[in-house]
Amino acid sequence: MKEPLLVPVPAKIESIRTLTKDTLLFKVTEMNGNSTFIYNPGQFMELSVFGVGESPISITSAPTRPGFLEFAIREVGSVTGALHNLEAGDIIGIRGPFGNGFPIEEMKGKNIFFIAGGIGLAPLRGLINYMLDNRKEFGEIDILYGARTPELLCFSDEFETWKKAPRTHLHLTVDTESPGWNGHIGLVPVLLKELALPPEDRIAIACGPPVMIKFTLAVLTAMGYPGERIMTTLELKMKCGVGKCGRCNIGSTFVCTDGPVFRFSELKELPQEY
Amino acid sequence: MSSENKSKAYQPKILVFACNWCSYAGADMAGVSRLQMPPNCRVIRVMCSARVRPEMILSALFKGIDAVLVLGCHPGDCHYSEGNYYTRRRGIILKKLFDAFGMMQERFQIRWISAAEGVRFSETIREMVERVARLGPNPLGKDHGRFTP
Amino acid sequence: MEDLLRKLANEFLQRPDAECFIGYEEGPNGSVRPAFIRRPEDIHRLVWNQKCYPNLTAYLPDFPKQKRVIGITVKGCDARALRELIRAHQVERHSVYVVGLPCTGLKTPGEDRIAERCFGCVFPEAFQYDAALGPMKTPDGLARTEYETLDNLSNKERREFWKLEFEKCIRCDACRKICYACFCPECILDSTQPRWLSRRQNLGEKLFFHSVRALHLVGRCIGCGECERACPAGVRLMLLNRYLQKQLEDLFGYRGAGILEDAPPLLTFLRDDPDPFTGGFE
Amino acid sequence: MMSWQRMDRSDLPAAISVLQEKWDVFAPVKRGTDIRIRQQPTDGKIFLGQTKPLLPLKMLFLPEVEDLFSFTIKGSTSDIIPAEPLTRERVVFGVLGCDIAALEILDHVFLGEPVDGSYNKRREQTTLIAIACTGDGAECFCTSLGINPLEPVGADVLFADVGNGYFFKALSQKGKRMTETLRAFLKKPSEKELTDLSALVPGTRGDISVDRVPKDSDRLWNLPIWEDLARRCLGCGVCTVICPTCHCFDLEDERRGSSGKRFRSWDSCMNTSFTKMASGENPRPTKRERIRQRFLHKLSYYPIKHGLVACVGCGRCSARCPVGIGIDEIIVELAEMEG
Repeated sequence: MKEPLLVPVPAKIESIRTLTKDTLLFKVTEMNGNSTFIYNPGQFMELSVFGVGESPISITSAPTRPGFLEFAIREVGSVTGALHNLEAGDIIGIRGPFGNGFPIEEMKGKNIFFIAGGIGLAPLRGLINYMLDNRKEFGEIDILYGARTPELLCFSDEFETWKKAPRTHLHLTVDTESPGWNGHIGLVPVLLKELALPPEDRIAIACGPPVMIKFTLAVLTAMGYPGERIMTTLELKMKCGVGKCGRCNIGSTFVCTDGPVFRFSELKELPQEY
Repeated sequence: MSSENKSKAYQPKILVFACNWCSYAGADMAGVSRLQMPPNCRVIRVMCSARVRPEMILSALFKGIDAVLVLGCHPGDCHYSEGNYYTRRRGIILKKLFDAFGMMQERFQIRWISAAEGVRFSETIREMVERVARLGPNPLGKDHGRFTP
Repeated sequence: MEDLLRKLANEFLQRPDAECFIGYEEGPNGSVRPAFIRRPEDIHRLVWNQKCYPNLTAYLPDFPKQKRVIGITVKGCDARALRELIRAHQVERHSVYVVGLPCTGLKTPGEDRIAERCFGCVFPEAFQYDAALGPMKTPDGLARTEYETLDNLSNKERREFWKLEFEKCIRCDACRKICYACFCPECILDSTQPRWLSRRQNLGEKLFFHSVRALHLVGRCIGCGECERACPAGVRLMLLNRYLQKQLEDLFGYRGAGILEDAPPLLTFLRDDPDPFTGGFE
Repeated sequence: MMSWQRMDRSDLPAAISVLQEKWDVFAPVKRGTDIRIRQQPTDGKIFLGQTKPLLPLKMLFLPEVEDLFSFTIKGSTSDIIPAEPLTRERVVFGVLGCDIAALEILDHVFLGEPVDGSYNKRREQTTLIAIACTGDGAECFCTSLGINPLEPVGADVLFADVGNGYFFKALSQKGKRMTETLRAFLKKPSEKELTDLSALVPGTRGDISVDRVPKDSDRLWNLPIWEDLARRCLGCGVCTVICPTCHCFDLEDERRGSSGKRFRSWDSCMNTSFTKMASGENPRPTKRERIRQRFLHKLSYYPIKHGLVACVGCGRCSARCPVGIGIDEIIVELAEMEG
């Protein structure tokens, strides 16, 4: 018999770190304390809390840093709520990796422009760290990251490392400042316009809440970025992750197998149902 | 019944919903008075017997618990003036529903117990346990669905 | 009568505030189904016969509360549903144009006898129709209780009966979705936090599903029998609802939803209601 | 291998007993008006007619509820035991061509990579005995979808109920194994009987123009028909539950103490919460989007992906829909819109 398709393997939570008030970073290994998973940045896994259920979560660690997986999880529903109640040493189930991931080969030699809002940095962080670990293979890297308040910026402890990396620029912005914030204030699409990074030889990768994505795509298009060089990741309800349960389709495209990474040019061809 | 026979009798699991203002206090009273309590009950404190929605009772019984007992203030004594009148009507209808199915009639009971009636509380629990023990296990128990957190 | 129906529908659709007219039309394989008429040129589709089973008032809560008016045809049972919907603030009386259908009993599908659901028919009392195809009064000869009841079954027989009935249930939700009284935007049975119901197909889960429905319908069921008609497996759901309605009548003198304006019996109480819970264990 | 063999009607119970020595035997059983595929022996009588069972054949391959694994989690130890899908080979008596054709549609989904192991095992270990069906039910239109109900592709044995005998014809190796098991009951049919068998003609409607429905969903996306249907549709799931090609499923956990199970169960795209995310967002918020998904999945998305229409013309949906919505009528309307 073939490997049971929908059965997860047990995994151990090595550590849990608070990213923001509602988002935790889970470091997960196989039961033997290691991890041999092979994956691409942009892929996701199905995480199980046994007795509660399963939820698709994007991998936020980079394959260049092997031995563990990391997931940034915001508490929104029953599974993520149950995950938040777990502690280091507890057992969860993992299944995957699933989805296409980012087209890394195509990105090599190009300038890269990350645009993220809130928890939307999670799927991009794996790619950012992958690129920083293979710094020579990529051109200029710009990271535009915004959140509603400074406290809601995820991975703030990595900002210094990113800033210090060669030919890498971090642009932060918040909608509403709080004491001690002396960075930019304003929405992501506004700062995007101000930065005015030319589209030539540059790939834009955007991820964030739907409304941010909507305006970001419009601004990028106005700036002259062709649809093939704007990428984003979609999130729909998924159960199986392997294109069978019939939930995450947009027309004949299944987000779990054909995505979750899409180019804007591809999205324009899809029915508007996401 | 000799103590030897008692230990052999079926030990049912009974879910008790007790109103904060009367029967839960009645339970306290029973405890203070050192009245013996069978270990078969799981007591859940609620702010009013009317807070116990019928779904809670149905869910417990259809998933296989042996009995459900709802305890409230005597009619007229509700802390919120009329909650238990609604409990009473709902209870009657729920009993009729069980009649329609021909099942669970004995396994669901409502009793009115005030804060002062510690003896009545422990008597009620003891009688309930004995009666349900005689009925034996809930037949739906072996067909149990699931307990979710 | 169909001519009059079409004339009334036509007149209604000429009104500047008319949204649409809900009636019946021919469906597949000789059936009759709901029709939503928006243009006067479609009124020829409207029919009225003894196969017009659906209770069209179930569609009314779907329409946003608005100033525009919806025309609707109602049988006696449907009119009771409409009154309940108005009482429950799901429909505003001034936003519906009500055409009464003087129903004298529907036919059993494929047979030439009155449908079981129609026995025990009661039309609402003192209900104001905007128009009617004939006198709207409870038909004679349907008060008989020739339909099946649970009364003659013992406890054991009832258990066996429902075990077989619910074994047939395929958990498709048709009974719930067709019911006029199931208008909650989010049903407790769909809730995931807490999740009351699992998708297991065992007796306990099915009992829970149908019990919750029966209890939520107590005093709101109009006995139209649409749940049973919609059920693809033919589960005798009407027997359950009718049994409970009979108890309401015996216990609280409640004759049924929508006959009068009074509130459902579980939303009210009397201080001297019967109290089976005072004593010890008998 | 490809010739008819005859069995006396009175031998059927004995024949089934012989089959039961090697296989779990399933067959439609009629109780009142309710026809279901059930395991033999049951208290009901085998129903070998052309009326479709309420739940289609898919229930034996993608069960209504199927345990996937059980687990026990205690502190830092875990035990996860995958469920064993099938313990014995099965034979299914009296299945109809539409339901068998629907399995091919499920095969593309569950046997496509990555293969669904339990579905695959169930398919491999099941022998299908099809009824030579003339399919003259009022709702039937299987011939419009290129199905020959008299000799459906995918069946292992063909069964016919003609005159005063039962007739069997093996169509595959699996089927041959079965007819050989029944050797003692089978004999050569008479010339007259063979003539009668060859005189069977399918009587279904073949005029539903599925081919004229454009596969290109862009053109179908904003048609007013979806609003019209959504107004009438109740949003229940009868059509999806009884559809032989609907295959969407849900995963659910149950737990008692430290152990429990995860199971898969049929789900329906007509459910409000089918695509609703934990955040509350729902890409298909109203009945209009949901009903469009249901029909375009059959008529456009699935054909684009797998090259065939995901409908077999069994007509269960139009026969059972409480408000008279049927895919046949929708196919005709979509084809007409194309002009």
